[in-house]
Amino acid sequence: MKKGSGLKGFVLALTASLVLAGCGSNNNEAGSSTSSSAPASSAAASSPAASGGTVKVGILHSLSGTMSISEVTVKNSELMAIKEINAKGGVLGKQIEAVVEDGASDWPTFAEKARKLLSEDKVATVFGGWTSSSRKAMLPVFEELNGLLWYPVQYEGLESSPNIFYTGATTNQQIIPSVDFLLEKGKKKVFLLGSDYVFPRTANKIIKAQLAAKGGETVAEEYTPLGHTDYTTIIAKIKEAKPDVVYNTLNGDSNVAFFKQLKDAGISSADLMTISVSVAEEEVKGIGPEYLTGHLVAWDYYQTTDTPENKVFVENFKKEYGADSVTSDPMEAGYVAVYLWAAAAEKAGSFEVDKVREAAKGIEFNAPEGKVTIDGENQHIYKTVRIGEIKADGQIVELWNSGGPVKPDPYLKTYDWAKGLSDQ
Amino acid sequence: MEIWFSQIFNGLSVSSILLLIALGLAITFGLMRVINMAHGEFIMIGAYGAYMTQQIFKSTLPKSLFDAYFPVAILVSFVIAFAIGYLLEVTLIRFLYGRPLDSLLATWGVGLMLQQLARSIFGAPNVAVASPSWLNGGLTVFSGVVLPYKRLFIIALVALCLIGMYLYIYRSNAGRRMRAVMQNREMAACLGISTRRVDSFTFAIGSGIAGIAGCALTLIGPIGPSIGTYYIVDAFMVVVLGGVGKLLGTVAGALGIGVFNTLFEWWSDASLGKVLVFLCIVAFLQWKPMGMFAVRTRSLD
Amino acid sequence: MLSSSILPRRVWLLLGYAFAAAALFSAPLYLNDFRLNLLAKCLAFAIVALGLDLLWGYTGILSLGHGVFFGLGAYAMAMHLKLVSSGSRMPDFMDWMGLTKLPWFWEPFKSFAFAAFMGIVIPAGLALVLGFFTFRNRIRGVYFTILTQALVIITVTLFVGQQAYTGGTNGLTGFTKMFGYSLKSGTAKTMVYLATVVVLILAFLLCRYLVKSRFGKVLRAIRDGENRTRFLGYDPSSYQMTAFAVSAGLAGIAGMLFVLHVGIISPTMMAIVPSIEMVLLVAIGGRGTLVGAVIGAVIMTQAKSELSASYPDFWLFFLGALFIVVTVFLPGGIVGLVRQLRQTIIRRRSVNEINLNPVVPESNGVI
Amino acid sequence: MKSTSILSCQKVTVSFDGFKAVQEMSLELAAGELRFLIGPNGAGKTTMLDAICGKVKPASGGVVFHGRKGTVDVTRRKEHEIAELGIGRKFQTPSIFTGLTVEENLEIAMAQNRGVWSTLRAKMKKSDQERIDTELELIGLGDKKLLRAGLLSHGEKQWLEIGMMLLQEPEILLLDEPVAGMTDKETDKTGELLQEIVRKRTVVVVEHDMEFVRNFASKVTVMHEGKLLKEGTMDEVQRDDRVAEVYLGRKRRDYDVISSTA
Repeated sequence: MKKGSGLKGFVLALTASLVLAGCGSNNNEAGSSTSSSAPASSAAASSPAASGGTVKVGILHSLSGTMSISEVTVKNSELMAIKEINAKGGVLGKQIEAVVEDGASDWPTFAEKARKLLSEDKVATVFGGWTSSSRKAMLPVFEELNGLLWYPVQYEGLESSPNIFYTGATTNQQIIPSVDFLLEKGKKKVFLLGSDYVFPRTANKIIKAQLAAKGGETVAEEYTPLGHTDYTTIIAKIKEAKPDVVYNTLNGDSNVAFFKQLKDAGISSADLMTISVSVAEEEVKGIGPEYLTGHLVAWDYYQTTDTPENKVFVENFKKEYGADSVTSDPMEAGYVAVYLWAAAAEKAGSFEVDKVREAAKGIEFNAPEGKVTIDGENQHIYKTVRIGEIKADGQIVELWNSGGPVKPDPYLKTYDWAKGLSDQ
Repeated sequence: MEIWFSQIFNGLSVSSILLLIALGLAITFGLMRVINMAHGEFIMIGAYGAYMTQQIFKSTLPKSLFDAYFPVAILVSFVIAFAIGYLLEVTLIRFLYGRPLDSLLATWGVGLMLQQLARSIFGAPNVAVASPSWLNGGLTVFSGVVLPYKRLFIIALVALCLIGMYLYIYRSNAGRRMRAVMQNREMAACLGISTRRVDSFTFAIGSGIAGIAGCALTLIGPIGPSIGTYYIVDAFMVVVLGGVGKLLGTVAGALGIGVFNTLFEWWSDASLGKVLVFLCIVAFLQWKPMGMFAVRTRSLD
Repeated sequence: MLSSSILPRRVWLLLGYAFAAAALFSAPLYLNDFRLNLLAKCLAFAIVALGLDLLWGYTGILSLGHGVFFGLGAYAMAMHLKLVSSGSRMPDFMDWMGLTKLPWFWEPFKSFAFAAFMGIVIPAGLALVLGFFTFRNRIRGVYFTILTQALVIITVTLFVGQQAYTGGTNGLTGFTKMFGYSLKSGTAKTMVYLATVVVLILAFLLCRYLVKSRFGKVLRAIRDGENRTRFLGYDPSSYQMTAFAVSAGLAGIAGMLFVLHVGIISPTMMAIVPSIEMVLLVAIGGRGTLVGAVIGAVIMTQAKSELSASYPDFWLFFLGALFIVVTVFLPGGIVGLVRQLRQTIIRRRSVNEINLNPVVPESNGVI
Repeated sequence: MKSTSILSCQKVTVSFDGFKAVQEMSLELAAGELRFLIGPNGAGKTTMLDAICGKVKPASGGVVFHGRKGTVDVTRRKEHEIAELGIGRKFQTPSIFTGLTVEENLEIAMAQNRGVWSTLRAKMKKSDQERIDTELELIGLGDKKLLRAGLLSHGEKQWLEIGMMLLQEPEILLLDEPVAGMTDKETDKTGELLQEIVRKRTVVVVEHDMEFVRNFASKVTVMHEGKLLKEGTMDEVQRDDRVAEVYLGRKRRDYDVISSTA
């Protein structure tokens, strides 16, 4: 053994003790209810820390990394809702204290942070997630520790966990009505274009079944890798296939490249209509409205949605985050989630997860998008579907709506043609 | 027929973009052997340069002059990227010559910081750059085949950059000094060339060209803090495939990847196309480990 | 450091190791659920770091593709867990993607032994194949590093694209059982944690044996002068392939453990950013020293968890700065820094005591 | 008198991108011989060594090695195989492993099975340790065996490398300018070491230092522009006009200067 080993041993011991001591002390702060040899489910969040005059809630979005573009805005609207509720006296007489954590666009980090929020901060509930992957990563943690997650983004459905409330649209509140809308308008030949990940693939599977059942036609189905920026070949394929409409499930930056290059190829919305389900006000701003004018989108909420609640929401939001800021569907869904939780807690008279979940069933709330109701069975919410057209000023104007809130159906059980898509 | 024609054009167009993003790297990596992982971030800097120029034109100049912003933006992007590149060389890169793997890690760190800086200044969401109206539309060759002006413009811009670089490197005194330093640092220093200045200047030029690429890319792609990450690996592939240290190799590499990518994407789909292209590159390097145009040396290691 | 003159260094070293091992083994007694989980994650990364160090610190080959090997190991274990958790049914995502039958290559993963075996063999085998084609053709240094990035892109794109077989971007998740026990129970977690500690110690001992053996000396010789070893009669490519395969195998093992702790694996974990962050673990701790790799992994994973939450903006600046500072000013990482301090102390002391001990062997990276 | 040939190079031609560094060069080595290879800069001496040890592949011609392991044409073999057959090479600049200690350098250079599997299980045998210790004494680095080789002086590095070559036990040793850049004292010591080496094996030395060459009464081969110019004893070579002319590219008068210093 050469010299220096002793020192190395010393460093080793020091590091080990520092790191572990760090952990230990943190543990003490957090309350050692997780005592000695049984570090298990007794640590569950079933006894939320509603100590003193405050109640803790977790906010878990990607504040760094690729997804932060989208998720930061949702975090902002959730914080605004908390501020509003606190100003009105809080929930059950307690002020809400938000514990904000960063999921860092990394799914295992979401799981790690969810665990921290539940077992260390002992929050009453968590608002968070954007991608399905992050939700799927958090789900086992919430089920294991019996926590409560409010997930605010439209997604591909086929899920319903007792520990999650879904305030974004499921497929039958966005995709299916929009395809019906297209068919009604006589757009029967559909070109499916999406980023290569779970939501577009699942959505397109549903669309194909729906088109086949209702006399439409899928002329092609194309996927591009996430972050793909050259769409010339795809556009050549679109020209070749001569569809009536392009159903666009591209994500994020790919939308920018696609719409710019589509316009360059001499194709405007008058020549070929596209309908997008991942382009909201925020994205329109980043693409540039001149590339999008006349194209369609499908959501449940727009900044222009005409309800008294929305006027207040948009006004407050601009006051809080600047006149330039826009509001969009996921932001609104995050905002609504906070209010729904507060209402459920009030109704339950407690912050305990089981009681809140029980009380949440059937709760109604006049949201900026109109009246929403929590479905007691699958824990999604009733939402009004809206097809909108993008205008030159970057705003989206409603062309059509479903007339009233649509009952959520994540497994598409009520659609005959969807039999066999899911056996659950 | 039409499809073939337009696909050949698309292949060329993709190649030109690849070449544009790889040209700067051909200098910093090819000549200086610095694995500049922050190259993508210089592209991003160029893109934001275009955005800022546009904003200034919008707010200070009459609307009629707006279309003139783009040529100005190219210059601005080059200058900003050049300046930041110069700064980076002087403060960091000069410690890293001859340590390629370390330069890779350190510049990755630089890339992270530049991304975060852009996020702090411009915000995380994408920003929009309106393209000048004289670049809208396209050239109709025959019915059904439109060659967008923007694509033609980018091809022309690449050709211009290439000619400029060629003239600079192989036909100017400064270029001769640059090549002398890159080939034999000590000897060049003995001959009275300030190697420090040449190093800084060379690196800055490479960065500046990345800036031009970023500016041009605003015409067809997104502008956000993390756009550099989309281009960086492709850029390295182009340089490695072509053969490090050869400008001609970089051109050939870009053409090869661009054309094959377009073809594969046409025949299969975008994901599979990408996988196939990368597999082809790996296979090609088995055959010619030093790339298409190799520089032979006699040194031991 | 005065005490080191009272006790021989070897004793100090053993004491250090013993203390670290004791602290790790007793962690379930004083850490809560979240902290234990986090520590377990750190230790899994420490195993990758060991393998990367063997490859980079000792052989001089920088792989930016270890996320792939990590991921392959993780997927092997995740496939097993998914099958066990789904019981007799097909995994849910296959159902949704319209598969009617379990794909043939999923079948054998019902066996834990097979899955665990594959979790090592697939990454190691892939590394061997890739190494065969690159090292034998003398593709090395930077070229190799860039090729590993190509490997990452190919693998990630394939895993994302083959959603019916891999779960796509969502990856594999929703594991509930293992060996018939619920993974959620406290005992199961403690057991998995302890298993990780044991595996880490075994991996450490393995690496230690490798670097101390003559094999390890040849690796370092290859790092210093690949062609020179060739003229001594060694075939560097077979050594490089072996080091690469062992390193990939370790990454695979780490991936398997990671899945057990975190409960999810998705293609993003295999991408370029996690791969580079794995390298940073080694760089921070100190390349070329095994303890450094472990220390780097533990400290960095903890720091990321603490700092990224409180200061998300600052975190990326910090991470970027760390890359720069470590590579430019502290190539030896934390261990190197400590060594420098020690040299300074020794020098100062030897001046005072007119220490005539002529040769202070510069520690050369062997633990 | 002619002893058995151990290496015969037949009309070896090496070209780099069209430039012929070595042209139809033939060289015959007898077992146990010490041969000096001299010639002006760019004569192709180093390239000739490169061709023998496999660093470059000849465009044409053959290099046949009659070693212990049979007769082999090494031109189609890989470097490490050639080294294993028994041809050792020392490069002009000291190329030792700077990150290893002096002792470790010797340990891996030592003649042994060089497969991955054997080095994994290799134990330092008592006999091996003794060989290494003997060698350390011979090259005068006994008290520095635990020092990192990168910290040695230039001369010490050269000796270490010679020590490594000796432990490698090649049948033919190719040395490229072993005394370049050394002080007089170091040169002397290197000379002694070489005498030691020559006793046991065939050696080819590329050298510029005439005085050094003169110390060894042995055969000299002169190369010029990639070709064989003259072969013979030092005296024969010195008397040769053509050699005088090409050496430094000058006429007789300059050559006198050389021979006087030599």
